[in-house]
Amino acid sequence: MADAISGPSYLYNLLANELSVALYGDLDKTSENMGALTMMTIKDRKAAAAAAGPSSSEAPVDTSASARDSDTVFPKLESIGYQVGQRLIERLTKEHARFKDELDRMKFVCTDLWKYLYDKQIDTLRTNNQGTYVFTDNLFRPLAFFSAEGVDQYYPQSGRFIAFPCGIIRGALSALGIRCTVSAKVLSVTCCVFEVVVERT
Amino acid sequence: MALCIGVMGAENQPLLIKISPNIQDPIKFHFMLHSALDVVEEKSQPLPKTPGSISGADLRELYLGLLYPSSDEVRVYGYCANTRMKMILIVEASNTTLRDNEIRTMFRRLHVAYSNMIMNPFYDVGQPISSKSFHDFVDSMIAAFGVGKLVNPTLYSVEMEYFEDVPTLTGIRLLLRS
Amino acid sequence: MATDEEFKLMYGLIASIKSFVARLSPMELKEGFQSFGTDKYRLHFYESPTSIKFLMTSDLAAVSLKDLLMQIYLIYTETVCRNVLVPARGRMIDSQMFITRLETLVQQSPHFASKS
Amino acid sequence: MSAKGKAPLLDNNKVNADLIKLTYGALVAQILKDYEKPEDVNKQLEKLGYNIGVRLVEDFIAHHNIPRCLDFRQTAERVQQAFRFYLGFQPAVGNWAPTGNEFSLIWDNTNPIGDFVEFPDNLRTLQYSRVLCGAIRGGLEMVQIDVAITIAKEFLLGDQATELRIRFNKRLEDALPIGED
Repeated sequence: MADAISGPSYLYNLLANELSVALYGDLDKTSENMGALTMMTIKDRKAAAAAAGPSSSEAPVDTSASARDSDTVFPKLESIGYQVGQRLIERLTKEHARFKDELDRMKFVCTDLWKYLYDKQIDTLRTNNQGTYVFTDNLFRPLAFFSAEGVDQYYPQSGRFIAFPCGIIRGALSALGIRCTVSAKVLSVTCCVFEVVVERT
Repeated sequence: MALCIGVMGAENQPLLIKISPNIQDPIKFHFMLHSALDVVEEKSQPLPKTPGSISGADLRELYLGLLYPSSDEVRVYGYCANTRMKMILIVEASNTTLRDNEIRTMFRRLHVAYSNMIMNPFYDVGQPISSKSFHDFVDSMIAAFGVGKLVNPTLYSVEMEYFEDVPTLTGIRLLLRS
Repeated sequence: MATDEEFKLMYGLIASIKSFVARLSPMELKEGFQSFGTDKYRLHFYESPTSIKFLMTSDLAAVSLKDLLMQIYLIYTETVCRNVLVPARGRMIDSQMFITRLETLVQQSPHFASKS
Repeated sequence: MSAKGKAPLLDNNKVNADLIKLTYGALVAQILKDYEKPEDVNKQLEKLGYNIGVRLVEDFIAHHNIPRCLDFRQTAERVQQAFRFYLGFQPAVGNWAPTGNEFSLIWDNTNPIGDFVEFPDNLRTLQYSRVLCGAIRGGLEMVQIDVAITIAKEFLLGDQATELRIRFNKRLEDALPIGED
């Protein structure tokens, strides 16, 4: 259960969430800005989630939509995440055997890194074998803080919680030698999908 | 009787190079480090899939072991982290008491120190290392790896200038201080 | 009666009882006022050290609901406090998650069952 | 994806404490870029700490059944306990003023949120620990204690310890809703 966290883990989550407040500044002002996002009914969203081409462009909340209102803050949150991911990965892979290939590295991010960060693994990892990887977390902890199945009142604001983890993923992969872009979408109340596109040179 | 430790970043740029003080010609060691990097690069590549190849697990270790067959003068060891941070250690060939395991342990300790060092938010990953505690640590390693003959274990510190267009050791200017 | 009017009255009542109880006591109070009863209902009160006050009315069979109120406080911290989208203080609680969990908790409590 | 049966990477509390330090460090670096002047950054860090403290104190009290503090010494113990619980490492409480209204939290030879930090020389006016002051102030304010906090010693700037000095100002009264007395 999402609430079975305490101690440092709780403090960490608080800090990670508070980051956005620290950078967004005044909360009320932010809510207003964020209110500009289109709100869909649960039904619409479930349909969208079911249709779930993770690459489907009509998923309701994504970084680019939110970024319209917070052009400056998203890159900042992302870059904080990048710094964290990049440094963290050095510690986590210290005892790890040399990675075989790209997929091996992706798996590491989905299992070990995610477990370290959120105490659970990514639920599914899919790839088209052409440099696009899709990670799905059905119960993404930062969202599970205030949402549950059937409870979606904060859904329109959930976009602000995904820039930081996107940055962590990008930082971790870049440290492992994979240059990529990472975007994310919140598909249903607690389900978050990350899309990693590897830059080929 | 020589000893040198080099730490290089993902793009082979030097992050830190320490050379034992009683070395007469440090430049030579820079070249040694430089050529060692090529071997590290080669050894840390993913293996081609050859069925029945010997002990695949060993070859995936971060510690790369001896990089060349021992020469008369020195032995060169390498280590390449998953982040492609590389460490190279040169010891005197006459020092036969050093076992492979000790070298491995030493690299591990260096790696731990490095991973702690990059936790410093004011350090930009991939830039030359200025952290005093990391410098002290490497110094202590050089000292501990007993060039017993050293009377005065002060070390030269090597300051590096890193040229954008020459991302290798040839772009280094040395400033030796005693 | 308008809700905010009712809140004000309730606040006044609680504040008065609290200070009344504190003045009557010959010693420093540890728990303070916890509940009072009328012939129709009982009102239970718990105040967290952070001055958040929880009140619940019940029938006369429920003697002490202190534990239940403390559990509600726990739910409050887990659903309202940790949600950075809600200002820390001074707002009506509109978290649906809080309400859902509150309902579950109260309905599962033995005091709830004893009524029907 | 099977990572089952793998031993945990490190002891869980320590792991998360490291993550907290790392994230906080990255945030400080980012705020520095935005505000440039260390004095302004300090203000931001205090605010961040305050926001965290205000929420953290509820979690701490609710999960540990902490009763109301009866005196300031008890308050000191609770603060100490909270540090152990959330950062896995507790400070010493000491240097009580004779009047009993002022004490210090002391971390010998370390800084609880920055043991890996090495300051560049041009940032010596940056108060890296300011977030702790904010958190303590915010937390205590919620339990109606108004305090003033100063950083007496900072390990990261070369002192032997990190020391926060906490002085009791006054007890806060419940604010009454408008129109009441």
